[in-house]
Amino acid sequence: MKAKVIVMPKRSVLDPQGVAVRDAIHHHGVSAVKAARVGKFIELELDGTQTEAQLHEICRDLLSNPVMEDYEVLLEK
Amino acid sequence: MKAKVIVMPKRSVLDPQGVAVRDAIHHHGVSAVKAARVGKFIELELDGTQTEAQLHEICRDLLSNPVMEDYEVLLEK
Amino acid sequence: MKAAVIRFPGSNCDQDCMLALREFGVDAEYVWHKETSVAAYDLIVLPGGFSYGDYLRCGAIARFSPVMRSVVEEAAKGKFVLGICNGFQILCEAHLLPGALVRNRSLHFRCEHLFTRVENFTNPWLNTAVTGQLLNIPIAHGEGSYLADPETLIQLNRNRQILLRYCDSHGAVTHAANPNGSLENIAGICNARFNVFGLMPHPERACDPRLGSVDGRVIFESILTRLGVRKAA
Amino acid sequence: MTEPAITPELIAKHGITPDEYGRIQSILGRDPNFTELGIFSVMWSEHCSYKNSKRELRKFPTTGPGVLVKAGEENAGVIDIGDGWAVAFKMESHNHPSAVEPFQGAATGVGGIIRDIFTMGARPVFSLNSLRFGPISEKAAAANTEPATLATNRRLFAGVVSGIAHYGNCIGIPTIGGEVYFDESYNGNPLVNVFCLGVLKHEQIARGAAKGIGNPVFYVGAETGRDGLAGAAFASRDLTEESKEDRPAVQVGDPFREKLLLEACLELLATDAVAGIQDMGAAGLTCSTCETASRGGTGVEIDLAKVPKRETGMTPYEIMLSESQERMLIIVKKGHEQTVCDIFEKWDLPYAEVGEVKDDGMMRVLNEGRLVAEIPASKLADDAPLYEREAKARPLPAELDLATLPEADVHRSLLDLLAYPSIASKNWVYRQYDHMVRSGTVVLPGSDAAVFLIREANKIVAATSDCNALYCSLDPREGARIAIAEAARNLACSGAVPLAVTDNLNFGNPHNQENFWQLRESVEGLAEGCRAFNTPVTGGNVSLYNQSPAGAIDPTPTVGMVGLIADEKHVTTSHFKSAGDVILLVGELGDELGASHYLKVVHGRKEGRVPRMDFGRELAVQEAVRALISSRLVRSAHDCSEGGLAVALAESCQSGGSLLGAQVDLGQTGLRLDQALFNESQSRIVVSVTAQNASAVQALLEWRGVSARRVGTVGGEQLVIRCNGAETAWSLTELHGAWYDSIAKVMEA
Ligand SMILES: Nc1ncnc2c1ncn2[C@@H]1O[C@H](COP(=O)(O)OP(=O)(O)O)[C@@H](O)[C@H]1O
Ligand SMILES: [Mg+2]
Repeated sequence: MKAKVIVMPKRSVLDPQGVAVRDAIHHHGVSAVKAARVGKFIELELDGTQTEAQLHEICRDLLSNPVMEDYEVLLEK
Repeated sequence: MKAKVIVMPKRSVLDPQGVAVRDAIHHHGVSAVKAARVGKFIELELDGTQTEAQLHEICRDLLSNPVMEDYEVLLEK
Repeated sequence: MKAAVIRFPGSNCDQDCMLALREFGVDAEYVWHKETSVAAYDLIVLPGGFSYGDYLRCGAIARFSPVMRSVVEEAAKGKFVLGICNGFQILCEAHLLPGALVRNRSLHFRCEHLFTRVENFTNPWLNTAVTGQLLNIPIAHGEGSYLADPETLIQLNRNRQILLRYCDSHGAVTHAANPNGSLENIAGICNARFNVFGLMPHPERACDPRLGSVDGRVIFESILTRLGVRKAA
Repeated sequence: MTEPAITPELIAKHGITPDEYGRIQSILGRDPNFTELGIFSVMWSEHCSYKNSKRELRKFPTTGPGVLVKAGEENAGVIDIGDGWAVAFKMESHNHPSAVEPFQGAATGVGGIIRDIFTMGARPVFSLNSLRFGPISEKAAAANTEPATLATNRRLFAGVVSGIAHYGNCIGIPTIGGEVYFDESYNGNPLVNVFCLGVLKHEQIARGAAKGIGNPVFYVGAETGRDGLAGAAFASRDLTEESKEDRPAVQVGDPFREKLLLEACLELLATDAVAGIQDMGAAGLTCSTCETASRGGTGVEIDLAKVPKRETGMTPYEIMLSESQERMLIIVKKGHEQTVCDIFEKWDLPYAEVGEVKDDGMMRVLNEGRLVAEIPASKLADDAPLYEREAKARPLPAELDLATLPEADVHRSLLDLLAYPSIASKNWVYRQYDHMVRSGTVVLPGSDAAVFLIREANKIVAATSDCNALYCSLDPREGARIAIAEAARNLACSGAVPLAVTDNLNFGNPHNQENFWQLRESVEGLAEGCRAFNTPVTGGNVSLYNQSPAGAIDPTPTVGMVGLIADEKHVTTSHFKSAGDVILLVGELGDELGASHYLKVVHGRKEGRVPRMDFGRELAVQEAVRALISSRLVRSAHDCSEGGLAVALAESCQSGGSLLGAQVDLGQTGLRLDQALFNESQSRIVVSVTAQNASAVQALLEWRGVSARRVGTVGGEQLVIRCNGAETAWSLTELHGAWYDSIAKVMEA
């Protein structure tokens, strides 16, 4: 059993990495990319004993920083 | 139109960040998480003029380093 | 003999490298990353720093700077290319050197004086040193853990392309002396032709006795000797 | 878009009092609109106007023969260092942002202070950082401390250190020194004070004035976003639980952009194109436009439509109050516009001509030609109300009654002191900082002061930051006097002559009378110190409202001091050099245990009378040691501070590359053993000299009228201290085990 967690910078927060990536892609000659944002992808292997509340707690307290980031969590059986 | 790119450390490569995340989760009292791996999630906003080949090229040459990482790309209309 | 110090946006050891080269009387110039040719130079130095903020991966974006095409061409012709710290990372990303540099095992940036051991002196970069010699040269990096697949590692060892390994003050290559989790304590490697050298320690910071060590000089002295602008001692 | 109506609630929400609102009405001759209200609220916040502290700051000595730019005149003061060269330096706080988001809060603090320095036309060459957190380990915390509080403190500490490392390392400015203390009073309200120093030629001093009617005004650097909306106002309020919800206050630093901005600005300043330059720090575009106009005695008109933006749909209010990082305002000499464009194109940075210098003294803000704000610039910048707050003295603590203090085992006590995070080695911190980039760090972190070779100028400067807030909490005046004296002492030990001071005044809410009294006492104490050491204050920062629900922080007037070392041969470090050298204690043996770290750490008591500071004696001791250093008679010098003589000796045994023991004999002291070893009497320096020179050094000190005693010799595998006929010995491994990895053990557990 797996959980996949995506942590992304909030829209209003500056994402310097995203800007650098977009510019690099343009330099690469691909102008189709209008914007880029860079976040984290975290894969958790689970033994099934966790609760959903626990997962959200981990995401909120450890994996993301709610002041600047949003997260999304997907459970895969 | 969007592309979502997931870049993960190769299985054979030690992922110290993943180990640190797992340990922190255990400290937090959630023992259900057996392992964690940390990679990147990159969201590209596209204007639709790109080709699939271009996308893969960006992923292979720029967004990931095949020595240590694998990537996956998902196109969303 | 002319040397180039490439300046990428975010390079920050460019001035230190220039200073070291000029101390040796080298005719050195800065080359902006938007330039398209380094053909006029005999030695090309990629300095340390945070090119493009180290965003995405260290060296990943700098590798596509206009100047890098020419660096790759000149390296193929046998020109000497030295990459220090971020420069080493760029050389790996540009496939001028095999492998990659990943996040330190401790996840922390580490800056301190350390010892490395000379593993091979029959090359342009350490010809004035002796094998087994210890060099006290500082490191300063967050992503200096050298990584390569097993075949590459065998190749590197077989061809004696590993020039420097982290060691303790007695020269022992131990786990405790490894600051970043590098495979086999690797601190610096060459390509198969020995004209491209990348290392994580900063030899340019160990040339002035006032800074506590002059062990970095041996690298500059060696390459200048090889280039014939300095007489072998 | 309709703007909110100005109601008493809206005014109060902006932190503007009814009186202040009246003042605004009389300045404008009408009611302000929403944007103007926002502009006044940030400019008249404590952070920008110093309305609660300015009267106090006037007590600092600010002039001297070497002062080229005085405190308050520009973004940072400038001091002559000879041969046509000068240094610009300053300290700045980022306490509240770091409490909410430690990594970015600290990172943007570093970015801000670096901009202050290169705005002056100086190339930044190194940084320091002065940090305070709540306790990080159970052992060093009060008995009832919640584990969650410790975990939070560790998270803040780790986040702040990596934020400073991230920004400083990336931009390539070495962080070569600082201080870190831990105390309960900083629970929930850490202090992050950052210092930067830059070098320039006298003729390169750049001014933040909008000079030359008709000159174009350029905006350069990062695009404006909604981040950090009204951060200055945020820093001028108490921290509350809701502060965590103050999301817009989080700014993200981009050291890469700032590196480009730094290089581009210095390249531009080297041309003849710039009439004035000002960074956008707190209060962003608002502060930079009205301050440049006010300094220039001119007006500035800008059109917000031309400002590069990161987000769409931003209102004039948001654009004017945004605190997006890595931006500058440049007044360009007419006809030189192309130079600006060429340089910013080269560095791939956004730039735009956004306005013009006017002759009418107004700060006029347009949006696509439509007027959105119009305020007399100098009134806005300089006519904020000034308050004299009520002060109420806190009684000074009584002398410690030794009879009430059980005598602890000194062997254990020294180890506990060395392992205490405030005293333990800070290598876990500074190893994360690139402290060697720019190839100038002659004395690395770990000694009394950092020493840096400024190659451009061929000058060697020493710098330190100091403040014992435990002293300040018990006696703010004496504590502040000691902070200056200790900074000067650290410079003296390194072989430097003090030049000037920058300070960061960290206090609680000034409306609390005791807090205000602490501020006033501290300022007066610092001022006395500066006069005694002949070190003018060149600038600094005030951070008030440092409180958590549990109360105010201990008063923390941090001092940053810079000195000059005349000759590279005078550079001296604090660790013992070779076996056989003779150890001398310059100064008295001392006996004051009040306010000591021994009391705090071993006995859990924050009390007692703070050690007395006699400036005359202090100066004599410092000058004597400096004279010995100049005569090249000193092998190591280390001052006694927290933990007293025993800690100073133990540190000298192990702060170098290798461990060296010492055999010390204090004889019959007439004091209790713990008192002899751990008292924190001031004006004491432990030096080591070669055996050959020992008598000559003693004679020299005697001739200077400075008391000194020979206390032992360097060497062996132990630190042995004989005192009152008893002998205590610590193995070097034991000392090192306690001191060196103490912080790492807590943080990596
Ligand atoms: N936050 C920090 N960053 C860099 N260096 C630090 C920091 N904190 C302490 N240090 C270094 O550790 C050494 C000891 O610091 P400290 O105990 O405050 O010295 P002192 O008591 O002599 O003022 C100094 O060299 C100081 O610069
Ligand atoms: Mg000291």
